[in-house]
Amino acid sequence: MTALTVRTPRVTALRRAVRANPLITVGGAIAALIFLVAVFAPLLAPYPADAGSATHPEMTLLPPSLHHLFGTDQVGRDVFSRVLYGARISPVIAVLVLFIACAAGIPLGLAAGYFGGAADEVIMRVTDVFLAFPSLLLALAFAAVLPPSLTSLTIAIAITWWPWYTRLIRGQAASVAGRPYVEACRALGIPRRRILLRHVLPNSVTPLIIQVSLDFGGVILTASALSFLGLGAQDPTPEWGLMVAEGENYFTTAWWVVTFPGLAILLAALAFTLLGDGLRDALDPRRLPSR
Amino acid sequence: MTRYVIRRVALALVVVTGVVILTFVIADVVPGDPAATWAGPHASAAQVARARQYLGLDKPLPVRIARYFGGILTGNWGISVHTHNPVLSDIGTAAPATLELVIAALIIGAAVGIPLGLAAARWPGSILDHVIRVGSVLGVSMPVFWFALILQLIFADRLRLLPVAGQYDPNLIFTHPLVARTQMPVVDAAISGNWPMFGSTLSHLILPALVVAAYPAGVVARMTRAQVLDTLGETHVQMVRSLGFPERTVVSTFALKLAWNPVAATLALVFAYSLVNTFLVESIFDWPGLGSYAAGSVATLDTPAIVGVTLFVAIAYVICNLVVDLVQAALDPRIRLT
Amino acid sequence: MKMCFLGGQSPPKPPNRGATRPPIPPGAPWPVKLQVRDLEVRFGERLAASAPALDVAAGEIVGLAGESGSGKSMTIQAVLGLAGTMGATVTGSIKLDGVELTGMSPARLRAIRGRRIAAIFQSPGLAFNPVFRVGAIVTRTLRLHGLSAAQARERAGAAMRGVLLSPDLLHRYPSQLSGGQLQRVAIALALALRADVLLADEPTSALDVTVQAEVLEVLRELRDSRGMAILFVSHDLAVIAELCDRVAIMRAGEVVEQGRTEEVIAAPRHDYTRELLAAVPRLGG
Amino acid sequence: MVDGWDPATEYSDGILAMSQMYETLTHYDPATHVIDPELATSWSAADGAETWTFHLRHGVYFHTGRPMTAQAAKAAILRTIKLGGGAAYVWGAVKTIDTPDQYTLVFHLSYPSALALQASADYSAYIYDTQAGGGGNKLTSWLNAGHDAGTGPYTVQTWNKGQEFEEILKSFPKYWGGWAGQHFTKVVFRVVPQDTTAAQLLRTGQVSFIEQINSSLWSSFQGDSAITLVSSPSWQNLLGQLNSKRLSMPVRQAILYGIDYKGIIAALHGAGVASSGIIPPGLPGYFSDLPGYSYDQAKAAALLKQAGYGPGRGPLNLTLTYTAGDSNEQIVATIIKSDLAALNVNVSAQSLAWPTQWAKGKSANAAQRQDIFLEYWWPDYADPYSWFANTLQTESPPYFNLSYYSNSSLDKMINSVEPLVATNTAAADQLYRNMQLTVVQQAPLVALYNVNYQYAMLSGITGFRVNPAYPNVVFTYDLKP
Repeated sequence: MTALTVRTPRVTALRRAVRANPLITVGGAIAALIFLVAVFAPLLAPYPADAGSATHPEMTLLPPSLHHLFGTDQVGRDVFSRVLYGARISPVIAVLVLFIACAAGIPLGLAAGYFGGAADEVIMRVTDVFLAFPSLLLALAFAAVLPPSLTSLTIAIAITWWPWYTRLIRGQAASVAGRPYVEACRALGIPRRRILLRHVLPNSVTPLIIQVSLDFGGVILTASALSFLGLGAQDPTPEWGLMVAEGENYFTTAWWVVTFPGLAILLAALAFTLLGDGLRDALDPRRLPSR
Repeated sequence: MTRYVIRRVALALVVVTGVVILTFVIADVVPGDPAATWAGPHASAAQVARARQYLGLDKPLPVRIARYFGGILTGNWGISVHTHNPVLSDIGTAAPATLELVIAALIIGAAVGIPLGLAAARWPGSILDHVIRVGSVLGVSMPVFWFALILQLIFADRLRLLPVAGQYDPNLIFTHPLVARTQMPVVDAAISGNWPMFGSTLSHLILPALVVAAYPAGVVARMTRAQVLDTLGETHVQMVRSLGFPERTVVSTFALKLAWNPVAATLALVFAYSLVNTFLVESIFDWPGLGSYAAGSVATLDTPAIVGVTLFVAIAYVICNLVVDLVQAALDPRIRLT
Repeated sequence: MKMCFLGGQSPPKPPNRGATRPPIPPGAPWPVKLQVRDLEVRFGERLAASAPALDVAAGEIVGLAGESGSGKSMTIQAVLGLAGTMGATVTGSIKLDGVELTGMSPARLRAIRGRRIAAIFQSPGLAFNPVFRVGAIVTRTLRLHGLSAAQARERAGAAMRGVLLSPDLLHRYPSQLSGGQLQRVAIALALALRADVLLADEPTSALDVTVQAEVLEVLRELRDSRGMAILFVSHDLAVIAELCDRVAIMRAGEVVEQGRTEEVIAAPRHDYTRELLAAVPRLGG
Repeated sequence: MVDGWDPATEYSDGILAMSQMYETLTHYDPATHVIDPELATSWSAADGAETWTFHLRHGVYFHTGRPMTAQAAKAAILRTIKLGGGAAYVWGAVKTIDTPDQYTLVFHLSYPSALALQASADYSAYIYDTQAGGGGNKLTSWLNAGHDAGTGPYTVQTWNKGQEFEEILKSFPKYWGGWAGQHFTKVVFRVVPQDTTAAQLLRTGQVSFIEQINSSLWSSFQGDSAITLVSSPSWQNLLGQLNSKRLSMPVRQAILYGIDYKGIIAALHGAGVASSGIIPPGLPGYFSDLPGYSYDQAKAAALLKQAGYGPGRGPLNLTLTYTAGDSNEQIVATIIKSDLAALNVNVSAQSLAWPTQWAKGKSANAAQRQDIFLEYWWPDYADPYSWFANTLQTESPPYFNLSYYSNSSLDKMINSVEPLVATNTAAADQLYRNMQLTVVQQAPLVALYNVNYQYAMLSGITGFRVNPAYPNVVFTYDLKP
C-alpha cells in the first residue's frame, strides 16, 4: 500500500518557497544554530562555571586567545562560555513572551473580530491604548515598578506585546467572518464557537506565523535593551544585553567584552527577522507569483 | 473630510484617556506600597504621608483616578525623586534635546531609506536589491545601544573624526555662549547666528543621530521597496509605460508619489520606536534628553519621573499618529474628497 | 447621443444607428500600419501568445477575439515592447510603417510608445494613477513628447472635446470621474498624441452597455476621420461584429482564423470559431 | 554630582568644587605631616590644648566683597556647629570663641583637642561670609541658588544642577594669593556617567583632567605622550558594612572569611592595595601587623554551619547595595557575590545612585535595609577618628553607622580618643589599635581595600600635588596650564 503523501497547498508552497527564497534558509539556519547552542551549551562551553557565579580575578580582561575565544570580562569570566549560555536566556524569554502574548491576544482578537459591535469596539480601543505606548517604554515603566528580574522582564514585555496579535487576528476574523461560506455556516445554525475555531482561526494561521517569527527578533531586542538599562536580568545571569552594559566601561580598552554579546543579539534578531521575511514571501498569497 | 477629522480626533481622545488610566495603574496599583514608591526611597515620613495624600490612597479607586487625572491635567505630575523638581518641568527641559535627536534620525532615515528602497524596487532581484535587503534587515535588527558603542569606538575614539559625546564643545561656552531659546542646541545656535557653536552642535549631533537612524532607514527602505513593487504591478503603471515614460520616471515619480502615504504612515510608527531608541543611546553620548533623565530615574528608583516620561511619550505618540492620519487624508485625494 | 466632431471641419453626418457600417472602399490601398509576422511571446518555456500574421491598416479596426487567458493582452504588451517588463521573451517581427520594432533600442522604442502607438486598457478606473489629476498625466505625456506647456494644454483641450468631454474634467482626480469618462480621456490622450495605431485591450468590457456604445462611437470616429489603425482586443464577439472590419480568432495563444468580419461570422472555417459564435447570446432574430 | 552648596553641611563629592571656592584656617601637608597656614597665619595652644589662639591673614576678602575678619570667621564656625551637618563634629570640643581684635580668634575648648589639625578638615571647616544673601536662614537658599561666599581663588560663574556642565567657576580677582604667574582663569566641572566617555574626552583633548575612572582604562593611557598619569596611595578605603541586626557575629565572621581580598585587588589592576585593620597607612593609628580576615572557605563554612547555614543546608539570601556608576565597586560586588555563592550564600547586588543607596540604608523601615553596604570612606581631617565616630559609634536613627552596630565599650573608647590625640599621641595610637582589634573580632564592618588614587591629565599641566587629606580634590589654582 503506497504511502499517501498529503500535499496540502501550504506544504508545497513552503517547499517551493524554501528553494526559491534564500531568506528562509539563511534565517532558519542561524535560528537552528542558536537553538542547538542553547541546548548543548554545557557541552560546547569551555568554562561552564563562568556562566554561573564563578569569577577569576587573576585573569581579568584578557584579549581573545585560544584558551578564551572571546577573551575574558572584568572579573575574569570567559566571554565565549557566557555568550553560549546567553542563547538560553533571550530566546527563551522571547518564546515565553510570544506564548503569553498569543494566549492573551488571539482569543481577544477572535472575539472582537467575530462578534463585532460593542465587544469589538471595547476590545479594539483597549488595544489602541496599549499600542499607544512604544513597547520598550511601557515595558520599562512596568519593569521599573516591579523588582528587577527575568520574570518581571518577561511579564513587562508580554503586557506590551499581546495587542499586536489581537489587532492581527481581529483583522483576519473580521474579513473571514464576512465570507459567504461563514455566512452559510451561520445560516445552517452551526454554533458560533465551532465556526470561529474551524474557519476563522485556520485562515489566520499564516499571517500569525509570519508575525510571530518577525516579533521573535523584536522581543530579543527589547529584552536585551531592558537588561542593558539594568531592569531585566541581574548579574551573574549571562544575558547578552546585561553583558554589554557591564562591559561598557571597559569598551575602549577591552573591546571584546562588549562586541561579542552585541553580535549575538544582532545575529539572533537578524535570524528571526530573515525567517519572518522569508515566510512572508513564501506564504503570503499576495506575494505568490500570480500570473 | 471634516467628519473624518472629528472621528479621528475623538478616537485619539479616547486613547489618551486610556493611556492616562494605564499609567495610573502602573503608578498606583502595581507597586507594593505606592506612597513609598511615589515619594522615593529617601523620603522622610512626612514626604511619604504627602505622597499618600497626593495619591489619595485611602480613597476608593474612582476618586483616586479622578484625583490622578486632575493632577495630570493641571500639570502636577508629581515631584521627581532625584532632581526634586516637578516632573513636568524636568520633561520640559529634557524633551527638546530628545526631539532634536529623533527628528535628525528620521530625516537621515528617510533620506537613506527611500532612495535605497527605490533602487531595490527599480532592479528587483539584482545584487543591489539583495545588498539593500540585507542592509535594511541589519538596520532593523540592530541592537541600538551596542551599535552606538561600536560607532563611538570607531569614529570618535580611534579615528577621531567625530566628537565623543555631549551636545557641543565646552570651550565654546566661554567664547560663543549658547542662547537657549528652544533648548535644541542646533536650532538655538542657528537662530542666534552663532555659527561656530552651530558647527559644533551639528558635529556632535551626527553620531547619535546616525545610530538612531539605523532602524528608520531599514524600515523605510523595506516599506518603500514593497510599496513601489506592488504599485509597479498595477495597470496605471503599465499605462504610463505605454505612454513612453522612461522606467526611471515611472518609479521615482509615479510609483513613488503613490507610495508616499504608506511611507509616511511608517515614519509615524517608527517615530515612537526611535524615540525610545534614543533612551538607550543618550547615556552613551551624554545627551541630556529624556533618555538620560529616564536612565537616571531607573538608578534612583524615581517612579514619578519614569511614569511621567512614559505618559509624555505615549501622548506625544498619539498626537503624532493623529497628525499623520490627518496629513495623509489631506494628501490622498481618494480620502479627502469623500 | 451627441454627434462627435473631430477638429470641427467635416459637415454633420446623419446619426449612424449602427444598422449599417459605412462601406469600406473595396480594395482601397489603405497603407498597412501595423504588420505582425510569426510573433511568439514566451514565459520561459510556456508559450503565452503567438500570431503568425496580423495586419492592421490605417483607418481599419481589427478585432482580436478569444477567451480570457488566450494571450490577447500579452500580444498588445509585445507590440508595445513592454513584454520584457513582465519577464517574457518576444520573437518574430513587428513592423510599424515597415520599421521593425523588435530589435529597436529602448530609447527609440520609448519615442514611439504613446506618440505612434497608443494603448487603452480594460478597467479605466485602474488605468490612471489615483494621486495625479488626469490633466496632469495628459500634459506630462505631451510635454514628454516635445510639446511646450501652452501647446500641450491647448491640444489636451481639443482632444477632450474630440471625445465629447469638457476640458474642465482635466482638473479632476480619477476617483472623481466615471469609468466611461476615464476611458474616453485615455482615448483623448491617444488623440492628442496623434498616434497612428491604437491598441485597445478590452476597453469596453468593464463598462455598462450604454457607456460602451459611446466609447465604440468614439473609436469609429478615430478610424473614419483620423484614419487611425485600431487593434481591438475583446472576448465579446457581439461588440467585435458590430465594430471591427476584420477579425482574428485566438485560442490558447494561437491565431486560429483571420478574415473580414462578415465572412468569418457568416462562414466560420474553424470549429472553435463556430463554438464562439454559438456562445454569443442573440437578441430576437 | 551635588545636591546642595552649603559649605557647612556638604559631606560628599561637593568638595571637588568647594575646595576651589572656600578655604580653611589651616591646611594639612601629608608629605611633611605639618599643618600649613592658610587663612590663619599662626596659632598657638595653651592650658593643655584647651585654649587655642589663631592669628588671621590680613587683606583677605570674601567673594561677596566684605573683608574676612575674626568676627566673620567666628560667625561661620558657630553657624556650622549650630547646623550640625557634614563633619561639624570636628568643632565638637569648642565651648566658646572670643575675638579680642579684628584678626585674632581665641577658642576655649571643653576638653583638650588638636584644634589646629581639626581646623584643616576637608568638610565643615570652611570660613565663609554668613552675611551673604541677606544672612540668617536666607543664606542656605541663596547658596543653593548657585552662589558662593568663600575666600578661595575661584568663584561660581554658573551652576546648572544635574546638567552635564554642572559647575563653571571663574577666577576671583581680589584673591589674597594674587594671580601672578600662570593660572587657569576658568574651571569647568563636567559630570560624565560613563568612564569610557571621560577617557575619550581626555584623549581627544576636550577635557584637561579626569579622575575616578576604572583602572584598566586608566592604565590604557600608559605610553601616551600627550597624557600624564599620577597614581598615589590615599586615605580612602572601601568599607563593607554588615547588617549586625540581621546577621549574627559568627555569620558576619563567616562572610568576611568567605571574601577573596587578594582576588579583588588583582581584579582592580592597581586601583587598590590590601588593608590592615580599618585605618589606611599614612594616618596615626595605622598598624601593618593587625590580625584580619583571609580568604578561608573552610573556616567560613564551619562558622556558617554553627548558625545553621552553609553548603548543604538552607541558603542564606543577602542583599548588597553599591553606588551606581562606580565600576570598581561593581567588580567588588560581583566578586563578593561569586565567592559567597560557593558557601550557599546568595547575594543579590543592586547598584543605586548614592543618595538612593544611602536613603535605603537609613530608611526607618528596617525590612528595606540592606545586609551588606559598600561605601568609600575617608577622614575629615588627618586623623582616623572619623571612621569610628561615624561608622562605628552607636547611632539612632542610623546616619553613617549602616551596620547598625552598637557596642558600649567601643563607644567609651571612641569618646576618649579625641583628647588623647592632642595631648598624648602614643596613647592615642594604642587606643586606636585596641579599637581596631575589637572591630576585627566583632566584624561589624571590614575595609575591603585601600584606594590608590589614579589621576590622568593633559601632559602640558604641571604643579599638581596629590593630597590625601583632601580626597579627589585638585587645587586648580596651583596648576600651570
